[in-house]
Amino acid sequence: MSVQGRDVGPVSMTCEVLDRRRLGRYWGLTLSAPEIARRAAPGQFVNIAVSAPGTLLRRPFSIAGAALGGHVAGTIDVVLDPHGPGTDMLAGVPPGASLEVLGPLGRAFPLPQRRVSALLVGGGYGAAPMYYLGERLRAEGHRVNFLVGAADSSRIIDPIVPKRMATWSSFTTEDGSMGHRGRVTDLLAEDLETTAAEVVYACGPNAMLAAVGDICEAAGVPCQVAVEEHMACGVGVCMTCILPIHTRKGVQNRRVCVDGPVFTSTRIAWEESRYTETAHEPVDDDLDDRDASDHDGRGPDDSRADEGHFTAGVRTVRTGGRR
Amino acid sequence: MSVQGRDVGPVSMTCEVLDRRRLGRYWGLTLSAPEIARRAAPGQFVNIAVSAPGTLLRRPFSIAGAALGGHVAGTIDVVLDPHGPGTDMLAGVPPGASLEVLGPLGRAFPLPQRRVSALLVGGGYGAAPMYYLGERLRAEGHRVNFLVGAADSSRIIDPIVPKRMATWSSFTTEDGSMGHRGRVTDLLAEDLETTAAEVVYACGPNAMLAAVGDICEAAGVPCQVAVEEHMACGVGVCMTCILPIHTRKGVQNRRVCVDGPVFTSTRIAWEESRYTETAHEPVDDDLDDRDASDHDGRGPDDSRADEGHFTAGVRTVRTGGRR
Amino acid sequence: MSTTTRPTGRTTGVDLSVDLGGLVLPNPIMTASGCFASGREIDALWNVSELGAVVAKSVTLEPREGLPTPRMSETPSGMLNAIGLQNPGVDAWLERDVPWLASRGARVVASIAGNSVDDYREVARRVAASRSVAAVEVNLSCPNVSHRGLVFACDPGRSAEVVRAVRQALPDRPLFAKLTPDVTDIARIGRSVVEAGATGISAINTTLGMAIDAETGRPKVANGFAGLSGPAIRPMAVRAVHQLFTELGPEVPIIGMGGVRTVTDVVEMVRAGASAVAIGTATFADPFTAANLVRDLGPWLGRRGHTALADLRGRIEPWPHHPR
Amino acid sequence: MSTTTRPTGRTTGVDLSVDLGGLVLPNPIMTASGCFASGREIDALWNVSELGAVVAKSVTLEPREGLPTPRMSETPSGMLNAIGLQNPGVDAWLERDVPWLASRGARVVASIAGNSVDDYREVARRVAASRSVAAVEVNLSCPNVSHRGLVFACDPGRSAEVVRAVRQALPDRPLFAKLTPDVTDIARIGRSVVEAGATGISAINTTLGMAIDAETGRPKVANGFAGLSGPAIRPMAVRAVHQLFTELGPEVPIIGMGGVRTVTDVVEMVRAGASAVAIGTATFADPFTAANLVRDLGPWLGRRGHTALADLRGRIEPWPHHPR
Ligand SMILES: Cc1cc2nc3c(=O)[nH]c(=O)nc-3n(C[C@H](O)[C@H](O)[C@H](O)COP(=O)(O)OP(=O)(O)OC[C@H]3O[C@@H](n4cnc5c(N)ncnc54)[C@H](O)[C@@H]3O)c2cc1C
Ligand SMILES: Cc1cc2nc3c(=O)[nH]c(=O)nc-3n(C[C@H](O)[C@H](O)[C@H](O)COP(=O)(O)OP(=O)(O)OC[C@H]3O[C@@H](n4cnc5c(N)ncnc54)[C@H](O)[C@@H]3O)c2cc1C
Ligand SMILES: Cc1cc2nc3c(=O)[nH]c(=O)nc-3n(C[C@H](O)[C@H](O)[C@H](O)COP(=O)(O)O)c2cc1C
Ligand SMILES: Cc1cc2nc3c(=O)[nH]c(=O)nc-3n(C[C@H](O)[C@H](O)[C@H](O)COP(=O)(O)O)c2cc1C
Ligand code: FES
Ligand code: FES
Repeated sequence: MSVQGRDVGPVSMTCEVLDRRRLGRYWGLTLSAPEIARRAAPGQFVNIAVSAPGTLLRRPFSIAGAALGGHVAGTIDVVLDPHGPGTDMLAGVPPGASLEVLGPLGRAFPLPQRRVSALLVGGGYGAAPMYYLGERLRAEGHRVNFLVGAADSSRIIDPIVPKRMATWSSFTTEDGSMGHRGRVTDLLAEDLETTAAEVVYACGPNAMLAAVGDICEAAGVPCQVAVEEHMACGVGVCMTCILPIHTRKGVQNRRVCVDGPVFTSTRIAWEESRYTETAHEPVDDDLDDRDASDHDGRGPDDSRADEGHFTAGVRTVRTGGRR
Repeated sequence: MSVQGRDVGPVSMTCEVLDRRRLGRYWGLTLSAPEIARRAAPGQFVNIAVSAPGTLLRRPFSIAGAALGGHVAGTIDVVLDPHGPGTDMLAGVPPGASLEVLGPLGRAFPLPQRRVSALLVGGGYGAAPMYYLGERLRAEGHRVNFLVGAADSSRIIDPIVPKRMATWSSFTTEDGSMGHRGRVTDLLAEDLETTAAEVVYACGPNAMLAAVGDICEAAGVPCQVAVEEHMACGVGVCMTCILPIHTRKGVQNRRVCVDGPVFTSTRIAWEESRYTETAHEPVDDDLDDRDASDHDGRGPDDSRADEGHFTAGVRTVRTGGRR
Repeated sequence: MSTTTRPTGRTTGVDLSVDLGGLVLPNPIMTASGCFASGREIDALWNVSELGAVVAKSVTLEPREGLPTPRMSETPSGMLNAIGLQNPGVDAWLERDVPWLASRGARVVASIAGNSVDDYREVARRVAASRSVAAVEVNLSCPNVSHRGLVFACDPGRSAEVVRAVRQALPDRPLFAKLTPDVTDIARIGRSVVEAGATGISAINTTLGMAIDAETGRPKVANGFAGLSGPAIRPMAVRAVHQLFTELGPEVPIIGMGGVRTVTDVVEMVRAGASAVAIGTATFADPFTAANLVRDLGPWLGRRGHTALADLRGRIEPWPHHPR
Repeated sequence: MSTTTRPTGRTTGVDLSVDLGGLVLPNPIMTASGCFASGREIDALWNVSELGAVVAKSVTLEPREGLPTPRMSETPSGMLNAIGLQNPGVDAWLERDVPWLASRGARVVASIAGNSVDDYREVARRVAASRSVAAVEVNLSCPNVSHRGLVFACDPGRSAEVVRAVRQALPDRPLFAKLTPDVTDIARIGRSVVEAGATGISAINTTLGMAIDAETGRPKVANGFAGLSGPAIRPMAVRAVHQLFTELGPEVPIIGMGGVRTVTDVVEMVRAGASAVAIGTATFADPFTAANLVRDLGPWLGRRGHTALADLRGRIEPWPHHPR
C-alpha cells in the first residue's frame, strides 16, 4: 500500500474498497485506510480522486466513521449522494477496487470539556458525520440526542443507528414519509428544550446550517456546524472554498478546507456569502427518479455572536499526534 | 440493447463484454454485437468509446472475428495491445460491463473470385484480422497459408489457430523466441514460392506493409493491405486519417476509415506519407516490462503499380445488405 | 432492427425554431464546418435533413490536398488538428455535394475560405449562383498571403475587407463571419465585421495549440501548430459568445460552437448568447450526437416548463445572496 | 509509517539544474503563482525545499479579500477560477511568509500584482528590501484602472511600462514577466517586455473562460468570467511557450506552465522552449504532484540516456518520411 505524507496531518493513500452498500438513495463505502483512520476525528473529511471522463479534481466527503479496533480495524466510512460524474463513479466502484484518498483534512468538531447533553442535527447525507461524532461523544460519556432530517425517508441514513446510539432521537422528512413532516428547523427550538441541549452540532446543506445557527443563537445554545463549499484542492492552497467569517478585524474570508469545515455558527457571516446551493437534479431526465434533496430552511433575521459562551465549554481536538 | 443506425452500413450499439482473456501481451475481448457481427466482413473495424480520464475519441480496432452461429452467435472479437489510456482501459473492462461500439466500419478485403492459394501475413496484433479473413477464405474453399510475425512469442496471437486453419504456416519473432528469428519480410519472398501464393493479404505496422507490398510487387503477386492511421472519427467526416494514393489524377489523399483501411498495396504512395509509427513504450518506466512491438521492416526502393493484375482476381465484398 | 426514430422538438410543444437574420431553421442544431464532410457520410447513419442546417467543409477556389499526417492528436478532453483545408474546390462542391444535400432536404450553409480578398470574392461569386445554398459562413481563420501570412480573423480591418467583398458578391444571402478566439478582443473583431455587412457571427473556430511527443521530440501533429477543439475549449467558446452577444446585442445572430456535446451544453451556449449551436468534434466521438440533440432538446426544455428556446438566449441569472 | 523519501534527480547522474538568467535552481520544478498559498500548507505534506523554487501567490499593496463564492468550477480536464487576488498584502507576506520559506531552505520568487504602474512599482520596492526573495514574477494579468480596466498583459506598451517600473525598483533581481495567452500575438508582448528589462518570461496565465449552469442560468463561477487552467489548456501553453522561444531565442529564460501534471508534460514543455516548469492546477488534484516530478524527472531522463535536462530545451525533431 502506497502512503505519502508526514508523521502528522493528512496522508495520501491508495485504499482498497472493502465494502459498498446501498443506504436508501445514498451509498456507503468502507475503505481500508489505516493511517487515515488512526488520524481522523469527527468533522474531518477526505478528498477522493475520481476517474470519470473529463474530471480532474478530487471530491470531498465527510468521514462517516473510522474503526480502530474490531474486524473492520483500520477502515473509514464515507456516505455518497450520487448526483454527478464524481459521485456516480464512486457509487459504482466495486469492492476490491482501489481509490486514491487524501485525509484526514480540515478541523474536527471541538468536543465539550465537561459532561453535557448534546443535540446532533443532520440533514441529508450530512447525518453521516454526525453518527461518527455521536459515537465519539457517547464514548466520552456525553448525552447524545439526534435530530435527523431529509427530503424523504430514502435519505435518512440507517435510522437504526441514531435510535440505538442516542438517548433521544427524532426524524423529520419533507414529504412525511418518516417521522415528522417538515424540516429539522421546524422542531429544533422545541427539541432544544426537550433534550436540555447544552451544545448543538450540525451538518447539512448550508441553508439549514444558517437556520439552525439562528435558532440556537436565539435559544442561547452554542452551535458548531460543518459547512460545504466548492473545493478544488482541499488542502488550503487554491483559495476557492472561502466563507466570510466574523473576526476581530471585521468579516474576513476563511478557507473551509483548512480553517473549517467546522465553524462556530455565530461566526459565519452568511449574509455576506452567496447562496450556492442548487437542488441536485431537480428535473427527472433519466429514467431513474432522482429528485431534490436540499433543505431550504430559513432562520430569523440577522444578529451577532457571543462566542465566548461556547468556547468556554469546548476544547479543540488535536488530531493525529506524533507517534 | 440500444442500437442506432440504418438498415445497412454501420450501427452504434451498446455491447456487453462476454469474455476477456489474455493472449500473451494482448487481450482478447468477445462482445455481444449481433447487428455488427451480421454486417461485418474481414478487414473492417469497429470504433469503441473509452472512458479513461481526459479521453474524448473512440479507439479503432480490427474485427478479429464475427460469429453468426454456434454458442457465440452474434458476437465479435477484438484483440487489444494495451499501451495507452484507451487500450489500457479496454483491456481492463470486466465481462458483464458494456461498451459503446460503432461498426462495422471501412472496406473489407476483396475476396478472390476463383480458387487461389492465398498467403496471409500478420504482424503483431495485425494477425488478428488475418485469422478472421483466413476463416472466411477457407470457408470459400481457398488454400490458406499463414506467415505470422512479431517482436517475440508473447505477441504471436493464439499460434494454434493458424496452425489448425492453414495448409501451411510459419512464424517469425525478432528475438527468436518462436519460429524463425527475424522479420516476416526476411522470409516473404521465399514463402511466396513455397506456398505458390497467388494473392497476399497483410495487416501489421505500416512499415511492414510497405515492405510486404514491395516484395509482392517484385514477385508479381497482388497484395492487399489493411493500414492504420490516426483516426478521430472513423466514419469519414474529419479528414485526419488520410493516406496518399496513386489515382488516375496523380497522388491524392484518401481516407483510411472509409476508402480503406484495405488498399491494393501498389496504390499506396508510401514515399509521400510520413513515417508515423513510434514504438509503444520503448522505455520501461512502469514496473511491468512492456517494450517495443513495432516492426521496422524496410522494403527495396520505390516502384510503381500495376493494379489491374490484382483486381482481375478479386471481387469486392458487399457487406451488410438490406434485409 | 429498429432504425432510430427521432421525434422533433415540436412534438413536445416547445418551439425550437431560430431565425438567423432571415435564415429560418426548424431547430438550432447545425454542424460545424469541417466536421461533417459532404453530409453523405453521416447520412449513411441518420437523416441529415433533421438538422437545423448543414454547414459544409470550407471550400477554396482550387481543390486542396491538405497537410501530411499525423493530422490529429487527442489532448485532455480535446483534440488538435491540422488538416490544411483539404477540399475538392468550390466548383466540385457545388456540382457534387450541394445538389445531393438539397435533394435530401437539408438546409445548406456554404463555408468559404481563401488566402486573399480576391479568393474569397471569387468563391462567393460562384456560391451565389447556387440557389440551394441558403447562407454563407466566411471562415476568416486563413493565412492572408499578402499580409505575412497573418490570419485574417486576427485583424479587424482585414476581416472587414473580406466580409465586404463577400457581401458584394453575395448580397442576397445571410452571411456569417467565423471568428477565431486567438485575439485580444474578439468583440471588436465582431463589431467590425458586422459593420462591414455580416448578418451574424460564428464563434469560435479552433484555438491554436501544439503538442510534442516527449519521447521522440516530434510534434504530435505533423504541421507543428494545430487547432484545438472539443470540450476542453468550451469555457473559452462560452466566454467568447457571451462577449460577442454583449457587444453586438440581440439583433445580431450568433452561431455558437466549441466543445458542445450535450443538451445542457447547447442550453449553456444559448444562455451565453448563441442563436444556434454547431456541433464539431463531438460528432467524431459519436456520429449520432447532433441527431440526439435534435431529438432531446425539446423534451429537456419542455420538462422545465420552457415553451421556446429563443426565450433563453442571453439569459444569465444573478447569484442570490444567502437567505437570512 | 514511512514518510516518502525523495531521491533528487542528481542521484541518477542527470543534471536537472537550470539557470534562469542568474537564478540558478537545482531542478526545474516550480510552483505556479496562486496555486501554493504560503507554502506552509504543502510543507505539512512534504518538504517544499525540494522544489526548484516556490513562486508565491501574487501580492498587492493592500490586503484583498477577493471575490464571492463559488470561485471555481470544474470543466472538462480543467477548471475555472475567479479568486480576485485574495492576498494578505505585500507587507504581511514579507513579514510572515518569506522568512518562514527562507527558514525552510526554499528559494522564493515573489509574484507581484497591481492596478496601476505605481502599484507595481511600490510593491516591487518593498519586495526589494527582502534579501530572501531571489527573483520576482510580474503578474501582468491585472486590470489597469487608468485604461478602462484593460488587462496590462493585453497591450505591449502597458506591459513594458510596468516592467520598466519594476525593473527600476528592483534592479538586482531576475525579473519574469507573466503573460496571458489571451492576445493576438504573444510573441510580440514577450519581445516588448524583454526590451523593457525583463530577464525572462513566465507563460501562460489562465485563459479567460465562462461556464453557465443550463438549469439555473447562473454563471458557475460567481464572477461570471473566470480563468481556465489545467490539462485542457496544455496545448495552448505549449504553443505559446514555443512561439516565445522562437521569437526570443535561447538566451531568454522561459518558465513554462499550463496543465503540466506528468514527467512527460514537463519534458514536452522543455522541448517547446521552457527553461523551467511551474505546476499549478495539478497540485489541486494531487498535492504531491510537484514532489513526485522532482523525484521522477531525473530517472526518466536517465533511462533514455539524457545527461542534462537543459539539452532538451527547444529540441523539436522533424517527422521523417516513410522509409522506402
Ligand atoms: C467538506 C465537505 C464534505 C462533504 N461531504 C459529503 C458527504 O459526506 N457525502 C456526499 O455525498 N457529499 C459530500 N460533499 C459534497 C460532495 O463533495 C459533492 O457532492 C461532490 O464533490 C460532487 O461531485 P460530482 O462530480 O458528483 O458532481 P458535480 O456537481 O458535477 O461536481 C462538479 C464539481 O463541483 C464540486 N462540487 C459540487 N458540489 C459540491 C459540494 N456540495 N461541495 C463541494 N464541492 C462540490 C465538485 O467537487 C466538482 O469539482 C461534501 C463536500 C464538502 C466540501
Ligand atoms: C483501422 C485500425 C485498426 C486497428 N486495429 C487494432 C487492433 O486490432 N488491435 C489493437 O491493439 N490496435 C489496433 N489499432 C490501433 C489502436 O487503434 C490504437 O492502438 C489505439 O487507438 C491507441 O489508443 P490508446 O489510448 O491506448 O493510446 P494512445 O497512443 O495514447 O492514443 C492516443 C490517440 O492516438 C490514436 N492512436 C494512437 N495509436 C494509433 C494507431 N496505431 N492507429 C490509430 N490511432 C492511433 C488513438 O486513437 C487516440 O486518439 C487499429 C487502428 C486502426 C486505425
Ligand atoms: C478536424 C476539424 C476540421 C475543421 N475544419 C474547419 C473548416 O474547414 N472550416 C472552419 O471554418 N472550421 C473548421 N473547423 C473548426 C470547427 O468548425 C469548429 O469551429 C471548432 O472545431 C470548434 O468546435 P468543436 O469544439 O465543436 O469542434 C474544423 C475543426 C476540426 C476539429
Ligand atoms: C486558483 C488559481 C489561482 C491563481 N492565482 C494566480 C495568481 O495569483 N497570480 C498569477 O500570476 N497566476 C495565478 N494563477 C495562474 C497560475 O499561476 C497558472 O499560470 C495557470 O493556472 C496555468 O497553469 P496550470 O494549468 O498548471 O494551473 C492562478 C491559477 C489558479 C488555478
Ligand atoms: S479547497 Fe483549496 S483552499 Fe480550500
Ligand atoms: S477518421 Fe475521420 S475521416 Fe477518417
